[in-house]
Amino acid sequence: MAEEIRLMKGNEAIGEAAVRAGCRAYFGYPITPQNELTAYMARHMLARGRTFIQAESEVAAINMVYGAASTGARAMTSSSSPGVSLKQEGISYLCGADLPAVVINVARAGPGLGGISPAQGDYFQATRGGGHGDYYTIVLAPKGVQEAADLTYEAFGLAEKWRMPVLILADGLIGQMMEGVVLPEPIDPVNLQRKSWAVGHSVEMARPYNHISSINLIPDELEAMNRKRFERYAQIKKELIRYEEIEVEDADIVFVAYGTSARVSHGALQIARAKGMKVGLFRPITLWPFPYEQLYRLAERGKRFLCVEMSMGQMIEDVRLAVSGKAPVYFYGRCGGNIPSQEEVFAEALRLSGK
Amino acid sequence: MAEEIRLMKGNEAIGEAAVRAGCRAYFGYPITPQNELTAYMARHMLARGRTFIQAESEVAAINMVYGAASTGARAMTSSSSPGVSLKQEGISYLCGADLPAVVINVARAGPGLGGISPAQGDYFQATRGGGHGDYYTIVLAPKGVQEAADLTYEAFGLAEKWRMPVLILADGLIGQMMEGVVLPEPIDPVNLQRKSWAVGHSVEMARPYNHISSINLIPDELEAMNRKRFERYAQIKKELIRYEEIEVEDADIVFVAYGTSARVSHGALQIARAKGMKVGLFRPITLWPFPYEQLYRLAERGKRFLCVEMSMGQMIEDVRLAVSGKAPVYFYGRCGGNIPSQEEVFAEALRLSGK
Amino acid sequence: MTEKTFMTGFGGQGIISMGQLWVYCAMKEGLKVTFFPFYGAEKRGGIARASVIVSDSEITSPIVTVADSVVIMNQDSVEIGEKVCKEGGIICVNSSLVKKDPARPDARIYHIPCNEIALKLGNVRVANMIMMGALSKVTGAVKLQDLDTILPSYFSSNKRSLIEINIAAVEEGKKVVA
Amino acid sequence: MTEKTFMTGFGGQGIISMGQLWVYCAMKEGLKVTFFPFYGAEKRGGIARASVIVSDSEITSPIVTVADSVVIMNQDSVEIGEKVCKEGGIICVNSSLVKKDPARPDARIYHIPCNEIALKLGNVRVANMIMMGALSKVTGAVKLQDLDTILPSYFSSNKRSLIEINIAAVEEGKKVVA
Amino acid sequence: MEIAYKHPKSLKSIQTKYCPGCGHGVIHRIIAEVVDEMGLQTRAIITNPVGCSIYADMYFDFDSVQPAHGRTPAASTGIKRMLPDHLVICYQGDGDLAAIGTAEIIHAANRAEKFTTIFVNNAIYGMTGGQMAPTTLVGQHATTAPEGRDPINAGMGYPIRVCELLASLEGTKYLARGAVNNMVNIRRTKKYIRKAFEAQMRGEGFTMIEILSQCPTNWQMNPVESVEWLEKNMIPYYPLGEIKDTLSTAAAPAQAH
Amino acid sequence: MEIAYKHPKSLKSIQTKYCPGCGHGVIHRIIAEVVDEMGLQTRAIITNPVGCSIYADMYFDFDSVQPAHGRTPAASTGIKRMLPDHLVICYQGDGDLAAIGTAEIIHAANRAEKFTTIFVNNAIYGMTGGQMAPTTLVGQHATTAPEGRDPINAGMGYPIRVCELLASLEGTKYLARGAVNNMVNIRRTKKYIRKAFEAQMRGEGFTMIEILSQCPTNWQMNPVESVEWLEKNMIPYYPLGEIKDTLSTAAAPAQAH
Amino acid sequence: MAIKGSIEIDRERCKGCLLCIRACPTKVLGVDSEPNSWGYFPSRVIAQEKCIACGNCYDVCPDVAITVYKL
Amino acid sequence: MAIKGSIEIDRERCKGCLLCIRACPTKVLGVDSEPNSWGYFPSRVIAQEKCIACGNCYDVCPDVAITVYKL
Ligand SMILES: Cc1ncc(C[n+]2csc(CCOP(=O)(O)OP(=O)(O)O)c2C)c(N)n1
Ligand SMILES: Cc1ncc(C[n+]2csc(CCOP(=O)(O)OP(=O)(O)O)c2C)c(N)n1
Ligand code: SF4
Ligand code: SF4
Ligand code: SF4
Ligand code: SF4
Repeated sequence: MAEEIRLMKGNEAIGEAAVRAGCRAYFGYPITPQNELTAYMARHMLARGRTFIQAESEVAAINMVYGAASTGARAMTSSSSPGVSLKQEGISYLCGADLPAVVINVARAGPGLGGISPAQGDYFQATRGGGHGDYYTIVLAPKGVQEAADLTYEAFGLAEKWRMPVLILADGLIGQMMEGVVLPEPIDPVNLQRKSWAVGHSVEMARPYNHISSINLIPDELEAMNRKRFERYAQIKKELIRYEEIEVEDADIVFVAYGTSARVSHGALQIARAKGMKVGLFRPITLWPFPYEQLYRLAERGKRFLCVEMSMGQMIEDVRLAVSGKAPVYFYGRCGGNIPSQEEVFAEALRLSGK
Repeated sequence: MAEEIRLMKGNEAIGEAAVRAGCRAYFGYPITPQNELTAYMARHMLARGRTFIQAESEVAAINMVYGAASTGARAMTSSSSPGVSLKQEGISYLCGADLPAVVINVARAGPGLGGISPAQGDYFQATRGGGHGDYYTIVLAPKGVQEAADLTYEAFGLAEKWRMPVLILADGLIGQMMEGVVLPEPIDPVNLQRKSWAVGHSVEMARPYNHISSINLIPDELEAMNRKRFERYAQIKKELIRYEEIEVEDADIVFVAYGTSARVSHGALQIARAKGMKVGLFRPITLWPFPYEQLYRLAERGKRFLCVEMSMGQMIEDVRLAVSGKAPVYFYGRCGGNIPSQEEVFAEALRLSGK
Repeated sequence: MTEKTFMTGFGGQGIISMGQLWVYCAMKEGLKVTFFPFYGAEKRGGIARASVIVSDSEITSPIVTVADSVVIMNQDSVEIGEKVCKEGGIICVNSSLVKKDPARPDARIYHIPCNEIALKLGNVRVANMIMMGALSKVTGAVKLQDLDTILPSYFSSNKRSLIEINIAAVEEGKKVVA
Repeated sequence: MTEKTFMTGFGGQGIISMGQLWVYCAMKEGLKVTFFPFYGAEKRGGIARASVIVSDSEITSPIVTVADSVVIMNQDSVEIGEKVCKEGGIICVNSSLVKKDPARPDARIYHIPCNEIALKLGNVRVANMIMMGALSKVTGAVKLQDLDTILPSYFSSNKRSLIEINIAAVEEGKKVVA
Repeated sequence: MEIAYKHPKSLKSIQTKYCPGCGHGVIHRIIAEVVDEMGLQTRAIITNPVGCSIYADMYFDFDSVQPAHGRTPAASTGIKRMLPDHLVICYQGDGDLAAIGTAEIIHAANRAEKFTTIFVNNAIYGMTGGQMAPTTLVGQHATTAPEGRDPINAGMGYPIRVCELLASLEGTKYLARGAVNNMVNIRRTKKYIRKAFEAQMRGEGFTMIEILSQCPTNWQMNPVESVEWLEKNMIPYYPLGEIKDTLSTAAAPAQAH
Repeated sequence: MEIAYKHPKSLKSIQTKYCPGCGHGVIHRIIAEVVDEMGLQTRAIITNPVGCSIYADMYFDFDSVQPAHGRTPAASTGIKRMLPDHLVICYQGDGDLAAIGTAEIIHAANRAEKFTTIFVNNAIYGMTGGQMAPTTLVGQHATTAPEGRDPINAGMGYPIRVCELLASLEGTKYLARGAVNNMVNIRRTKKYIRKAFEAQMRGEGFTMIEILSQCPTNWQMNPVESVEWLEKNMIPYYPLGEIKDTLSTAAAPAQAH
Repeated sequence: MAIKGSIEIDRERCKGCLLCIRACPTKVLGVDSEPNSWGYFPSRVIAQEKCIACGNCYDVCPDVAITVYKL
Repeated sequence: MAIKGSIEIDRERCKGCLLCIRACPTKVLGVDSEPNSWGYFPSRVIAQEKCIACGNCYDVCPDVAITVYKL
């Protein structure tokens, strides 16, 4: 069968990808700019007899995910910035109990109520854990509708493989924009394997009783649990790092940007190249684990970096950690819901090239 | 009058310092290991006819603070790690609305429910903003009961001066430990000035109506608000950075640690010095703003750093950002509620000195 | 070939559906597309804008800041529309509502009396389709030949009856600028 | 002078109040102090421990990992207590409940039959005060001379009647090791 | 010629962003009128909620505070405790109050907090574009209840009668339900509000006026249809009147005139 | 010689960490007995809450999930929706259920979620050391109500009768209040639990058993005194019995034997 | 004798919801055929003489667009 | 004729709450004067012959420390 291209909003494509990934339960609370995703799940999950609940709050939603995930089912929630803040305790619990789950943040401008336009001001929250304690979640940053669908679909598998939440960090533009998308093969949840670590069906699974929990009041034991988790994190860093490099080979200045700002930077790159400037783009796809080494290697080769974000400067800390003083790192950011234009970014690169 | 030394738990000293700072409203929800603080406030605020509410949750508590702060009153909440996660949305709102407030985190081991023993695993959350959007809060890290009292007392003034929340990042040891403390002069709230930006008493203040809010749907305006706030942040970085240096002058290895782990590192330093090893201690007191430059200057002078934390490594990122590749940064961490012993830390320094 | 179009008007004029149908058709014609709507925060029934790009190669920034073509559906939108148009670009104005031309002597400005033609066709709401037809003609970027297969699934069932008049409107639009 | 003491026993034996009163007195005597309790997570009525430091100079780490003196109130606590004592340090055991000595031939071990003496005084609950008196005597770190002024505010009003017996217990404790 | 009905002083004379026919407008007006009548403009504070009334601070001409979604009762608690002699108006939508803010309203009510909640029940989430609210009627369509609210098969829950739920709490002193569908109900609702504000200023305890209000946009009706739908569907399910009144007898009963 | 009463199979035979006389122990036992009687050990899942019963997973010999404080009903919703043929037991304390988890219990109840909540009302926060709970009686002392709960001057709110509060929600099918103070009430409470579990397995909707339970430690009494205090103070305020029963008529009435 | 009234509609404030038309017991109001600058078709007075100053239109108007006078 | 019973108390499981003593209608139980290994003074049978196997003690025991037999 030829692959059919469908025109979809990012929010809808994420929803459809989740449905196709065999998501059995969606729990969400309305918030702009991700409402189409919740509405999509309402239509398509209910139509398939799967679970859709408009939860009473984001806090309830993430804890419903916790419950569903405990049974080994593929479960998801989505929200936007303020709502994702409310989920931080729950995410910390998912990590502490080693449960898989998919969490979507279609980010908007903050802080506080802020605005409803696209922003990348939740990078710290996503990559450093806005919740308490030592933990990380896998963070994937799509640059468009196709990648939003692909990464969402894949996220469920990653979450199960690594027994942890996977966060898709999109923004209002990715969510609201329409592009053509080829959707992945649907998986019927009934064909997904039951999990040996999950609760329910103990007889069928011929196993002792399972206990899903994150508590341990004995410091040595809790420390051991943490260290084991961090060993897994180390393994993830080896296996999962993903990024895209565009024309970095001969570049003097390399844009570092993810998601929407990477799209814009790519446009700026084209303008620059058209004018003969040697500009490249480094786009992290996994924000955690972050491609530190890859950037370090570029730094060693004498490149300079211009970090482009829709924030006051958050990923730039990872870029600076990556290059570790080996190269200058500059910053260009817009915020408040403003998206930088490719012309602005180009102008900034031009200014730097004179330095 | 001679200064009276009182023997107090850190939790109680924080409470008494807040009362003396003229705190008019305390809102909290019980959680170990800070329950003595809530209980202290119940006794002493109610006895003075001030407001004490055991809120229905941490979410409610931080939003009660938001309300009280809107009137210009000195208001405080306290909690421990999971509860502080739940406050992240509210803290982001306080920042977005430029409201002063004092938030205490007597941190415990995470993630999830974790344990109730002391930990420093909430550093990222505290310094990077666990909530959404671009914002920071001032973060103060006391090393003992006296400093816990002093910093809490001062926090109210800082919060008002800079119109933002101030977070005291303590841990279960600081909260539960007893030490002698000399308490600051009590301020009667009735002597505190009314705030021109606050709601209430518009006639007495002879001002137009005030609107406390963090929403702005016009990106350019929201961006301008953000940039103004970041100018204030830049000013804070100039004025507020605080740290303690102990025997760093001739040191080859400098411990970098805050709060409890700094106390322990100081002990390790004494052991090392007794054995003739040149070891120093750099203790950030303000975790935000972080003393980047001060550390950089030490790095330039060829020192090596051993970051000691009760976490899997969080502040170390700031240390690495500070030294920017100029010096090696090593790490020694315990977690899960374990506190490193001075002997362990010394042993680690010894190991490094051989490198 | 890349055609970046900036569409602007007020809520209710069908800016969003114009942009969506434009990229639907483009996709059917084998092009890559992006469509990004923006609703003014200022007031309900306020501004409506769309960044619309069709291209035969990968599209980078989906935000149209320098437009090859600009669609201006009402007078209030002239100010933003004239700013966004590239040097020597195309500007299609709905001359039924826009009485003062964009101050862009370098641009190729087309005047399409969309509301009037739409009223003649019997429904003022197809003004946007007239404009889309014109845009197709003047840019040549999207042929709009698959509208008849697209519209039935685009419209909800209770609006199916409007398919014919919409297609007629597009054809009218093409003719006006022919 | 710095005296680091590690106190250990089971919940209900008054480890916490022994530690607290020790540092209260030390403070009155002009010393710097830290007191950090630790309650076992294992079960209620389980272990109770305290890191207690008194010193005439600033105290760095408040955690006692190498103790100058160790107080062991019950048999179960011997294992942890004997580990924590420094080379040649002091170990005070409640010989009423500890039947097997700590395996620390290097240490100065004192045997104080706290429960028995306390029972003789009329209240088994002052066993901890007996121990504290002994500790004062053998370490010399804290004189405990201000107990009579401290106890009235330390005890809640309904326990005031116990002040005398507590002070008597401390004195008894001092005597046992004299 | 004498002016019989005109714009109240406490309401700014600007075009609101509400949709045509939206009930928020009338509710704003009657609140402002009561504030004026009681001479409280300079001592009134409104907490404007996250919802369509987010811009209430642009319309009411007195102090305002904008808290997080659902947390208006918590914020109002903080405000009123600090300013007990001010009139604190906690304005909330049904998503704000009955979904995300359930705990906050119940506990503020139970603590007998001395502010007044104005609870606008339009049976839908307005601002976010028509999702199901806790008060959405069974069978009513919403973007998140595409086949209508279905408590049985989809487990979407039943429409919650908030006044009745809160009535069992001892802290609630006055709970009334009005509507803005017609003049009689609007004037009666205004009386309820006045009674509640007066009780608040006397410091009596928690008071709340629930107001049934149309949302033509998200009900996908024109304004006139929406008012009729409200009358035919909402009023029968959400009975109007004073649901609970344990105010001191000093207080006169609220009557429509 | 025949064994008349012995340790149930679904309860592990280990020493619990509960204080002497704590009511949680009896409640655990009767739950386990009902699970055994219904033959559901292999299909039972308990959500053990943050509170003194945090270690319930060590005592019950079947699957368990430990959610965040107060969110047990949300987690149970997720579990039961995924495993509709399992017995899901949502165990909660009064802080967990009636304070931080207010929104979650109300909405799970309103959605008629098909799990059973066991609500242990001991009028205090046990695990954290005796703070005021939403169910603490007026005048009762707590660390955060040092002079006793004072709804009037300190604005601490009134003790909440949770069954009565939930009764107004259509999703609640069976709400009963028992106690563990004596044999009669314990056996009656067990009947309630059985009736609720049976209703759950028939898929009838939300069921909850509130159980008045002593916390000698934080009430600062010995166990016998605490049981007497419960009888004298709690039972009069929290009436025992089946507060709401709209189960299908197939279900037999719960009687003490 | 019945009270006589008259009303004034702020055309620019009016959003054309027509609730006042429904509310008016004496049918004073109708719809304008010209839109205002927001694009709404406001209500307008079509039978001023019938007005009894009852204030119904004022009361139901969500936009406080009507002023009512007693003559 | 009344049922005859006998009970067994697990001394180590018992936490000495004494609720069983209060519950026993025929006063079969009393407190032990020797603590168990947890330090609790458990209840003990002082009048086995009076036991009627009613199960009251079993029912109120929070620690499931009692087994009841029918003779
Ligand atoms: C934490 C959080 N969750 C969700 C939202 C998105 N949101 C904005 S308004 C709203 C609900 C509005 O509905 P309602 O309270 O009924 O008021 P109405 O708009 O109908 O007046 C929601 C869910 C938000 N801003 N913050
Ligand atoms: C978010 C969060 N807030 C607070 C706590 C601390 N906490 C643990 S148990 C508990 C309350 C326990 O009381 P209750 O639910 O009545 O159960 P009980 O212990 O009395 O059985 C609290 C507040 C926590 N763990 N997490
Ligand atoms: S969406 Fe509904 S509630 Fe919101 S302004 Fe429009 S009509 Fe009013
Ligand atoms: S504190 Fe209270 S509820 Fe907790 S185990 Fe002890 S008696 Fe039971
Ligand atoms: S009710 Fe008001 S807004 Fe509506 S049509 Fe009449 S005057 Fe206009
Ligand atoms: S009820 Fe149980 S735990 Fe309590 S004394 Fe009797 S046997 Fe022991």
